[in-house]
Amino acid sequence: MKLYEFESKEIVARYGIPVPRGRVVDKPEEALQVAKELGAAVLKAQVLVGGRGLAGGIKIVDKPEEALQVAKELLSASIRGERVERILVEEKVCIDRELYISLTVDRAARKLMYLVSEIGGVEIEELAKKYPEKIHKIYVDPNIGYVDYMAREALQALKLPWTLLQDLANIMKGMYKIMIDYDAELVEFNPLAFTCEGKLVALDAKIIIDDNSLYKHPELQKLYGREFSGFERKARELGVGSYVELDGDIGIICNGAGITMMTMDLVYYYGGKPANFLDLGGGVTRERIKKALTLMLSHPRAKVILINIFAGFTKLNEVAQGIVDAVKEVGMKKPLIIRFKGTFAEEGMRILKENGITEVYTELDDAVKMAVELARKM
Amino acid sequence: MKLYEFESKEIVARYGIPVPRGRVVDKPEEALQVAKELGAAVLKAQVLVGGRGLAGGIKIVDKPEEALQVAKELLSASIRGERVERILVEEKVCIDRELYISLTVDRAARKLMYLVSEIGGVEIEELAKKYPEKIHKIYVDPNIGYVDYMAREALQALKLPWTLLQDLANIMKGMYKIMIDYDAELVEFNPLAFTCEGKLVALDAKIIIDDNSLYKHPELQKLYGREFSGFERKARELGVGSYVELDGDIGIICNGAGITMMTMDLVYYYGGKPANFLDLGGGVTRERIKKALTLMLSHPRAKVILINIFAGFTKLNEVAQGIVDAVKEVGMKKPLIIRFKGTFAEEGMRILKENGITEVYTELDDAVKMAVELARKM
Amino acid sequence: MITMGILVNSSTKVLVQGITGRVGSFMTKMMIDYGTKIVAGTTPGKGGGYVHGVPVYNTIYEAVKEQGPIDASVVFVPASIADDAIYEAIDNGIKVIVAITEGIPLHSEIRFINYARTKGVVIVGPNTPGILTVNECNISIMPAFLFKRGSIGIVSRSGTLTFEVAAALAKHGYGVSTAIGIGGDLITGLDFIETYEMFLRDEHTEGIVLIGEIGGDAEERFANYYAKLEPKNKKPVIAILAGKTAPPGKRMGHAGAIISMGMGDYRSKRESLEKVGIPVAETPSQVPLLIERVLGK
Amino acid sequence: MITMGILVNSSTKVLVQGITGRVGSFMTKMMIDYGTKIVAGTTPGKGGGYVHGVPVYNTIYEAVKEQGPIDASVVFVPASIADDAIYEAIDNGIKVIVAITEGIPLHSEIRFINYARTKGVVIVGPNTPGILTVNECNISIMPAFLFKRGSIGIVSRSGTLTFEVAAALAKHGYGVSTAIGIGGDLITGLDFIETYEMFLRDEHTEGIVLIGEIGGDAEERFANYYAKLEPKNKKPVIAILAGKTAPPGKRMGHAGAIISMGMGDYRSKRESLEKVGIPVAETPSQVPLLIERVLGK
Repeated sequence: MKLYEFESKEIVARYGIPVPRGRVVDKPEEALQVAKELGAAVLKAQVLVGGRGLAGGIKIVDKPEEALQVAKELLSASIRGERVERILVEEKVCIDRELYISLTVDRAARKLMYLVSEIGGVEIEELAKKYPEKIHKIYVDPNIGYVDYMAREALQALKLPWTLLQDLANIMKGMYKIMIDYDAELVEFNPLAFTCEGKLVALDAKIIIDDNSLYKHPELQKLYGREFSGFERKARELGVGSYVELDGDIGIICNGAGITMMTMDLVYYYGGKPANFLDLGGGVTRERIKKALTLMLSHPRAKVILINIFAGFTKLNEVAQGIVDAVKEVGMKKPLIIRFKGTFAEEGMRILKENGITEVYTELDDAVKMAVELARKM
Repeated sequence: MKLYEFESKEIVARYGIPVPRGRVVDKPEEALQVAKELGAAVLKAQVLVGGRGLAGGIKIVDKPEEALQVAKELLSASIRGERVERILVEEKVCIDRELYISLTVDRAARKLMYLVSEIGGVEIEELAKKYPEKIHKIYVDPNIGYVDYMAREALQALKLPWTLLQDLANIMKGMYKIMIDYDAELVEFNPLAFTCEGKLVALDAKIIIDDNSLYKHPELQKLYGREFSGFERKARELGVGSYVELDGDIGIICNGAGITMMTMDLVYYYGGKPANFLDLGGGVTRERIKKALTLMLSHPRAKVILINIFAGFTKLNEVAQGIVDAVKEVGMKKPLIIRFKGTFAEEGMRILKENGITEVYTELDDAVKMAVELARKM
Repeated sequence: MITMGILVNSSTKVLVQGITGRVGSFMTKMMIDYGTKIVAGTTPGKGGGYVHGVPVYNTIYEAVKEQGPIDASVVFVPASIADDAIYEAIDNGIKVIVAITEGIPLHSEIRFINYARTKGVVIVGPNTPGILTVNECNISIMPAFLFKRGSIGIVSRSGTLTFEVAAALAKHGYGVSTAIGIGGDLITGLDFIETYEMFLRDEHTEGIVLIGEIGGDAEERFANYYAKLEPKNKKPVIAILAGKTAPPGKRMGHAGAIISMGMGDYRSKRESLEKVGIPVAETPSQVPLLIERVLGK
Repeated sequence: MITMGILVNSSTKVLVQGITGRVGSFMTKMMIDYGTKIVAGTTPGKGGGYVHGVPVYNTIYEAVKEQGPIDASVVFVPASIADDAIYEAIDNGIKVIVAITEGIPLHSEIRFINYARTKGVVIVGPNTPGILTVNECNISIMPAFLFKRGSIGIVSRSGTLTFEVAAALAKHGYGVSTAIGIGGDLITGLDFIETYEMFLRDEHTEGIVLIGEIGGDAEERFANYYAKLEPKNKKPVIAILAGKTAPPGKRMGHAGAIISMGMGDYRSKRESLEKVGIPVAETPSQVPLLIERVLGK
């Protein structure tokens, strides 16, 4: 789960890492007031999408009075499709150089890793493509954690004076603590400013929390799902599985992340477009498929529903009954194409057919082709 | 550095581990008062030597009034040579079984290790000799630390009911935290009582702190050296090296722990008895040897002083000058036997001889033999 | 019996951690029915009984004391205490640990996986369907009856897609030596390279199907590695990748299936693999055709 | 030049950590004069200069980048920050770390020694006089001029007593291949068994002197190990032990030299060694006589 910049900075500041003075606001008048307190100010749209700067989400006002108008504009804008509901108003910091530092997970090494670069303010993926030699990596063993020599290596890579060693060490130690205390996947300051006064300040801050650890952090768990769209939120509330909204017209219900993605891919492969990704996970029960299908039958964009269940541990007779339950309850509002394979497939198919559900396949390709064809016709 | 039982229990209680109610006192009247508050009470002499129970250092008073007399006796006693200056007065706990648990360092495995035994109240070394199969070892990786399964293993070894799992887990987790937070070498509860009420209580508690880590714990560092005898304390104040008091009559000054012990051993081997162990450590300076020799010249039991310096990094001309300095300042109160070998040995010997110090040897055996002979004659 | 496959076979003694739970107990029955040597199970505080004839112990220490050394364990305990179970297995000398559990906190995983590696312990998973050496040993929640015995090794980041591929192979007469799910999380105990090296050493495995998906760079790293192998160390590999049409920045079911910070998209993976001569199937039904092509039979 | 000895030899490239300090700088000169290949030194914030002609860097990362891979480092930094220096060395690929520093906190030592072992890194010490392969490489604070080149390996828990033994050997015409101090602390990177195994593999070493002392059970464990060796894996060993007359419960200079909890006394060590055919000298001057006896020359 991504945290907003202002949320990240609240945490970061609590760990003794310098951030610009400022406050988050959701009304233009408040923005004006904060700007007056600060003098020259920066107004930053609080959104979770990346590339905010290029999309006009960051504005500088040299005179506080300008803040009212600028805040009005920002608060009525959308950044890459995301509505701006809050802005962070901060003091304008005099910057000598913009640097990059993050603590992240290296999947290949199975370790944490600091990435530092003397070039900050650009997205790290761009930097990695253009100047890979400008990125210095420092691996962190999970069982040892941060060690002071890492700050010395980072200091050299950042080309900072040795007088800043203790400050940088505190920042890096703080990042590591945040990573562990908050079960984060990423703690990133981009840019980390080397200011005209010769100090280090986290100008931007980004924290991503590991979803699997949210149960340990009730205050964060409450926030989970806030960036979800309508159906993503509904699927979550129903507890039917992982749901991702897409822009096509073929509703998809499968069991297992890989097979769900593959089913999406096959829909595209045969010329269709999926409306969603819905992975029911392992051990699909009658109740779960019923809820999932009921949900998808109400999906405004999905013209047909493609259900692909390859059963190992799951019993397809139960799945069939859940499908029948849903259809009986809300009616077969749109065509259902079903593919069953595995445990009790034949019994499941029999149950479906007895209940008037006839588009039932054994082969995945056949089912997908039929779903695409039907959607095209409608 | 060993902590007293009452000090250990203060720490232990702070980590949520149950200990008997009670208070440490240094006057019989206070003991009486505490006993009155508690009813039946246990009075325990606070000493650092082991085997206190067998030596009569623990007394039970079933009527509080008896506490005055018992406390008087304890406070005027010595336990294995150590004066009793305080007693811990505690509630008498009804014990079902006495158990053993400790967290210690396994030198061979280079790990921490819990030792647990269903037999407590006897010294672990005795237990290890008589019933090694009754001791269960659980190794703790320093980079992982305490893990809950360890409590389950310990519970089984202690033959406790599963209802006590959480209590035991809290005790073991607490022991681990104490070990790390206090840089301890040992945290031991012997016995850990399984009470008549079915609870676990640390009846006795022993913590030993790693001397090398004392600098991190100023409140403990202050206490360091309190169990030292007069000369041990003086040597420490002078900063001349490691000093251990022995009961013979040949004063010993060397550089290096191994060679100092070996010199002691040789003194015995040739029929003498060393008065002390004094290891000056590496890089002996003129000042350090001067202080050390001055100290030993004032030693009441040492009849002769044997100095054995094998110089690598040390310069023997400087050492010789330090010896001469000491003799000039306080006089050659007792015979000096000196063995020099290594860096600038010849120059050192020349300096000594020029200053009237003539018992100077190249071979260790010769020097030791002479020291033993001289001591015997005096 | 001639043994075949990697990591587990007919002589592997298996312990079930969390054997008295609903899933643990059900899967124990399935594994026993397949012929897997389940010698013991654990559930703290419930020792002393039996589940499907398997003795239940309170601790692995006790299980090993009574049953002798145990080769592998399978973990069916909840995510919040899975790490504890895994440490218990590692510290009691178990060398292959199949962590079925989904949803284990990331930093726990990083810690126990690194610890396991320093001890020479293989963690299969977490968040894996498990491992199956056909007709020999099933430590998985896979529908083992779908797998025909044969000479194809399957290494996969996915569960159900593995079944799909196995079924497609069987339909064309291809059997499987071992099928292993390396897990769907951000961090896994095994990667494609390490698993390939095991298949390389297994003389019964003639070709390998790599089932990848978006997220991370395990497929790209495998391609780089494969390209540098000497011909004598090359067994034919074909791949299939899920998530060609997944949008960036969204977690697709698996914690590890996400295109983030410009890394982990389908195209990069596919190009890397094809560049080094590993054909990539577009659909599961193409897998046996590609296998036929690379094996030349 | 024919190389001899264990762990370090004439081709070992050495880094000095804490090179600008008083002791670091002095010992650097001594080691260079002996012929040791000191290629770099580090002191954070003091990079750019030279100490006795050796380039000084701020970080090992920088030193390796400019000088190429470094084989060994020697640590002369204060106890409170020695762990940091050692982690820096390990993480930068240095495989032999000689930790001269005395007084390092126990739990730091346990942690970095375990970490080093998982990385295949050898820690000599801590609290060691160092390691010396005679006429080839001196990474120590030992008076190397006392050591004659020859075929006796010395492994010791003590510093000065090692010099004493080396001098006694030299007097009788015996030279030394490598002399190594494993350290005087409670926990050390190497023990007698591991060091013996290295000497076993070194064809120039014909006999070994083990210098033990009270505290712990490293000598007893070595005796047990030695007793079980096949004859072809046995090189003659003789021992000398310090602390026969040390009182129990007192730390004798070294953190590790203490008889505690009924363990670590002289008698137990001596009896264990003698029982398995390892003669124990009573005085340093007896060492060459015992060596003569076991080598039969």
